[in-house]
Amino acid sequence: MSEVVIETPGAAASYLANGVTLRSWLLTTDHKRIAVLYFGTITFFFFIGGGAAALLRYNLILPQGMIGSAETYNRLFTLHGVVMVWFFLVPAVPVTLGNFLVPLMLGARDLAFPKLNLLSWYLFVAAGFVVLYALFAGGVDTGWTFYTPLTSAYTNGHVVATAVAIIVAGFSSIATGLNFIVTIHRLRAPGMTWYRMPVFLWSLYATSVILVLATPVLAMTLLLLAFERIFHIGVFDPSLGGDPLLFQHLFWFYSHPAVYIMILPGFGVISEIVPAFSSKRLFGYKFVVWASMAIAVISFLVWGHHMFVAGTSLYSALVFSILSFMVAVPSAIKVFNWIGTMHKGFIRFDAPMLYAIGFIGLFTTGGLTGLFVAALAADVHLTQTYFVVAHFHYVMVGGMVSAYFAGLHFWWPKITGRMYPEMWGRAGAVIIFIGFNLTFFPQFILGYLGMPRRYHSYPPEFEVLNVLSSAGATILAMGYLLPLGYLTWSLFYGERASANPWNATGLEWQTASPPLTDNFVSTPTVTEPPYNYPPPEVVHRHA
Amino acid sequence: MSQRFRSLLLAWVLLMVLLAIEFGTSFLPLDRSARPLVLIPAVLMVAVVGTIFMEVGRGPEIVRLFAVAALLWLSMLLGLGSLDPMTRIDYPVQAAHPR
Amino acid sequence: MPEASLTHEFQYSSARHQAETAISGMWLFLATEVLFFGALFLTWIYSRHWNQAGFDAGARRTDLAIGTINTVILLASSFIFSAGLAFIEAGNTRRLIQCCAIAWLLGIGFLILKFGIEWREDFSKHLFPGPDFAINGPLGGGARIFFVFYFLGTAVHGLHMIGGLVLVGWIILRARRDEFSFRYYTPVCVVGLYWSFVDMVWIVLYPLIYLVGRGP
Amino acid sequence: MRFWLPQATTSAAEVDYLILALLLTSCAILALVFGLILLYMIKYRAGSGIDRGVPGEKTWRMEAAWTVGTLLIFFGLFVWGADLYVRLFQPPSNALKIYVIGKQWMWKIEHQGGQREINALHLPVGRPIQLVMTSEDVIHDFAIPAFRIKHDVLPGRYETLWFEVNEPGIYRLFCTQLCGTGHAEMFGEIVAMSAPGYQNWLDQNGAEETLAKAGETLFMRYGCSGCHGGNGAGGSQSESTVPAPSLTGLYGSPVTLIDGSIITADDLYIRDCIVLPDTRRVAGYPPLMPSFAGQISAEDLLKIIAYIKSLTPEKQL
Repeated sequence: MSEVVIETPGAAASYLANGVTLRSWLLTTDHKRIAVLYFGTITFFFFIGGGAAALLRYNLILPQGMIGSAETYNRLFTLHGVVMVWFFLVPAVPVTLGNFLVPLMLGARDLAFPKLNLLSWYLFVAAGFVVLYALFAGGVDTGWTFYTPLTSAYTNGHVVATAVAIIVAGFSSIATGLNFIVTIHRLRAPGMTWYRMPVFLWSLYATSVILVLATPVLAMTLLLLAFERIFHIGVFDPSLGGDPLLFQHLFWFYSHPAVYIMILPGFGVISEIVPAFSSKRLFGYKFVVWASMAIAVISFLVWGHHMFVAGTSLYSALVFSILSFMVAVPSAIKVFNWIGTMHKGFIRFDAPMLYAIGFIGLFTTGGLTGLFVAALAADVHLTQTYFVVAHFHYVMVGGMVSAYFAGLHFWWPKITGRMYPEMWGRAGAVIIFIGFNLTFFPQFILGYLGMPRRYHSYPPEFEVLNVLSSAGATILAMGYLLPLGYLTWSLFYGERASANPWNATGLEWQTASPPLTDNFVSTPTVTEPPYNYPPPEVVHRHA
Repeated sequence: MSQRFRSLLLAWVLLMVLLAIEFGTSFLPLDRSARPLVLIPAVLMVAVVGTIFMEVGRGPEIVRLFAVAALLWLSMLLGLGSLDPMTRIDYPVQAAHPR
Repeated sequence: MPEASLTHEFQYSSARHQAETAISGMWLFLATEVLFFGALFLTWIYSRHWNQAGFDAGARRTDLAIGTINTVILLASSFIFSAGLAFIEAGNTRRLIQCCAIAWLLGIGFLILKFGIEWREDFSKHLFPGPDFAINGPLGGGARIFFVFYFLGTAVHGLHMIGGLVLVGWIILRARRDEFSFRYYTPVCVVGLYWSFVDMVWIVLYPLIYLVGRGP
Repeated sequence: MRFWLPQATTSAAEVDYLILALLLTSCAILALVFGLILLYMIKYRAGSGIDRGVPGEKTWRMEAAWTVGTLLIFFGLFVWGADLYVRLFQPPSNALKIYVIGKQWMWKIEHQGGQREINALHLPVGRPIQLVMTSEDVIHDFAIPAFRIKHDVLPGRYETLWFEVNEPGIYRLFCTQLCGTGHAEMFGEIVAMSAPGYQNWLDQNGAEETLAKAGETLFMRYGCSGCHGGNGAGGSQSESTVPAPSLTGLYGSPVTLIDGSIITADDLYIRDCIVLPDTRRVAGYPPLMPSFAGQISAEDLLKIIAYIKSLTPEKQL
């Protein structure tokens, strides 16, 4: 793909070897080291949120609830939602894989604003401390959606502290998004035209657009909420002249695009992995690219579909419903293109590819069930039930978390310089796929039968499906603990990785594993389109 | 330099004129729903500051891109955000005022 | 100007590349700020729609004189800072310092008028929408929301002003250390963008607070 | 344990058809996606020696085909869902009105005859029912899965929901909008009865004080009678010197307003006159009526309106 001369790097030249003191990590401005810092933080929050989820599923084994108090249960699902949304799903891929790979894929030395990048990590950690304080010092029981007037006038939880934490985490996201957009515009290597960029960069670009333009609205919304709660004045409280629907509009203006913040980077990861393991060009590159950009825009136009039964006007419901169907089209385009890429390929089934295939299946299911809740009359029945819970977990967990693991395995050799154990990786992918479906598929049926969300206890006719779901959750939990174990093991005992173990294209594979501190020996020049996999007849299995 | 200074000065005078117009129109007996028209001079003032003080026309291409994006997304927020209240009929339980 | 300041950080290909990138970064940051204040503007549109009379009743209690004087002050400050930028483009550091100093003082003047005088007046007239809020009756609800908008809007804008003043002060300090020349003045550009943006926000807030609700 | 919900209303089957259509569309697409993935996984696995031919370069025809295809399917589903939604939320004018008040954490129901119940709603089958709902505190949501319908219940304003039950039985009622600690306890049951059964139930339950009757007491207590007369006959016929319009026969009759327009006095108008008298003053009387906004609870307001509605000319005799 380019004329990079790779000299055998000495150990000292690797970014990991460039200083081992705590200071060399905590004050680093190297995008790769910041990515590693983020890996640690994100993993921590993933298991905090996951632990809460495990307790939720444990509670729901019996109709009357296994955990005694509804108060505790409400606080647990709020903790689960807040941590998973703002401290795992939104930042996960951009701040870890994105931070690590954006400069490498562009052929740049670093992001445009390295200090800002480090600042974003500190903001994130600070926000993390505040949210942990708030959630453990008493917690919040309003759900991650913070609907007023429950939040502003009735609950006695730590709403303000949580809001502050989310605002600070939001600034961290804005810093990351801003950095990516400017970097992609300004720091592309010679010859790296827009249409030579890997789709991962395009989807991070689209993600960043949403991060940068939606997050500030959330900040102002939560500021208004905090103001209202502290001073007892009502922008959102009808008894004081306000309208609670204004809060919902502002909240979903951020939070709907936010689900695309979560899933778009996943699209990018899959678009890298499917061509690499099919040894074939990405089918319809430009369509995939512009589908991402279309999502970045249209995702801002659909937020009202969260409010079809909330009491908005009929016109607004109609407009938001049709726009919601529109936003599904680009996602569908992507799925077809990934399958088109597999057509006539030379498909290898390494762990990243297994995770990616799992992603396509689960995401497609999640996306299609989105049509149910975009269709107005069907939404009336299904919204605010477990159907919605299952729908967004298929997209967010089945989709996004699978994509995160796919990417993590794919670039693991590049990041750490070590191979993960392949058999364990494949086993993890399969266990997660099975455990996930067992956990969440029953919830579609529960939702259709009318079981409401956020119920600490439930009528006995829902028991069988709930037990099934909880049983599946134990398998899913094992599936998530497995990679934690074998990936940690591989850090110390894994086989040393070559520069390009997958025979993949892309500039990141043309430097050493792990990369040099300066990324490249000399600035690469790009002369070829992306995914220029050699014609099938000259493909050799990687040794 | 003096060329630039002169255009800045001109812009400032223009801003003062627009401010005076805005200030003046706010005293016109406009209907309550027509009063947001007072905002028109303000929009022009924003345009003057953006083009002359901030020189949106200078610098790399993406500067314009970012400026246009900001306006586009702002219009999405304000446009779709006011769609619901403008087309909704509420049946309040009682007039909303405290105490 | 020492040659050192013309070097660039390692991720850029040239000093010009770095300068343009910094300016683009600031513009993008300002785009996020537009949406930040945008949420507040939507709150205004939305709440006024349901409470027009209350909003107008609130707006009539605001201090038009101070608001207007402040608008003039801020426009002047932004203009003078831009002039300073024009001077440094021609290499005149002394004039840059003078302009920045005037812009800075005007900014301080704005803050004093706004928070030292106007806010104090508002509090003494019980216009803060707390328990002893001055406007009651059917218009009270709308007037309260208007004053939430007023206090939150001016407070957030004021915080941006303070941030801007710190940045302008930083420019003055660096200019006094003779760090800028006609070849290198990127920080002046970047701060100028921010300072003018703060001005822009006020240009919109001013009619929303003082003018729209004020009929004859 | 059952995996199918009863279709207890006339529209439930229609919603189910829509969901079924969505389900079939999804299954078809899923079968296509999973089928192709499995097929390619086997056929084009790296080890297989199958001839792949020359890979095609042109993709736009395929792209255009599936873009347009999905667009058309989605548009069809939108129209279907939207049409049904519009009908789901437009109550027929002859619907029986029942009042619902949500509060942390219970549902309070009031029938037109003044019968009250908590966390239960008795209603007749075979005629349209319209629920007029409001909340006393936070947002709740009145959801009946067997009717395939739900709507948020907001504080400070009325929302409505209508349906026509065609199958007698007992159905679950849930609050589906998180409303605080007791959210999961805020459920109840809908008892759909035959028309005579419902009448029977009404007769047995608190016919002693109807809404209107309670409203009459309140009419005195809030001082309405001071101007409008003890039986709502109007200021000129009472001992009061204040000229106030007669309320007898007001409901449903045309009213001329000070701006000359003529409107029909409906529930909304009567309510406005009490809490927002300035909005629509009746012609011919000085604007003396004070606003009772903030002084009358939602419940009392319902009763007073019911009383005013009951003031028909015959009743005066």
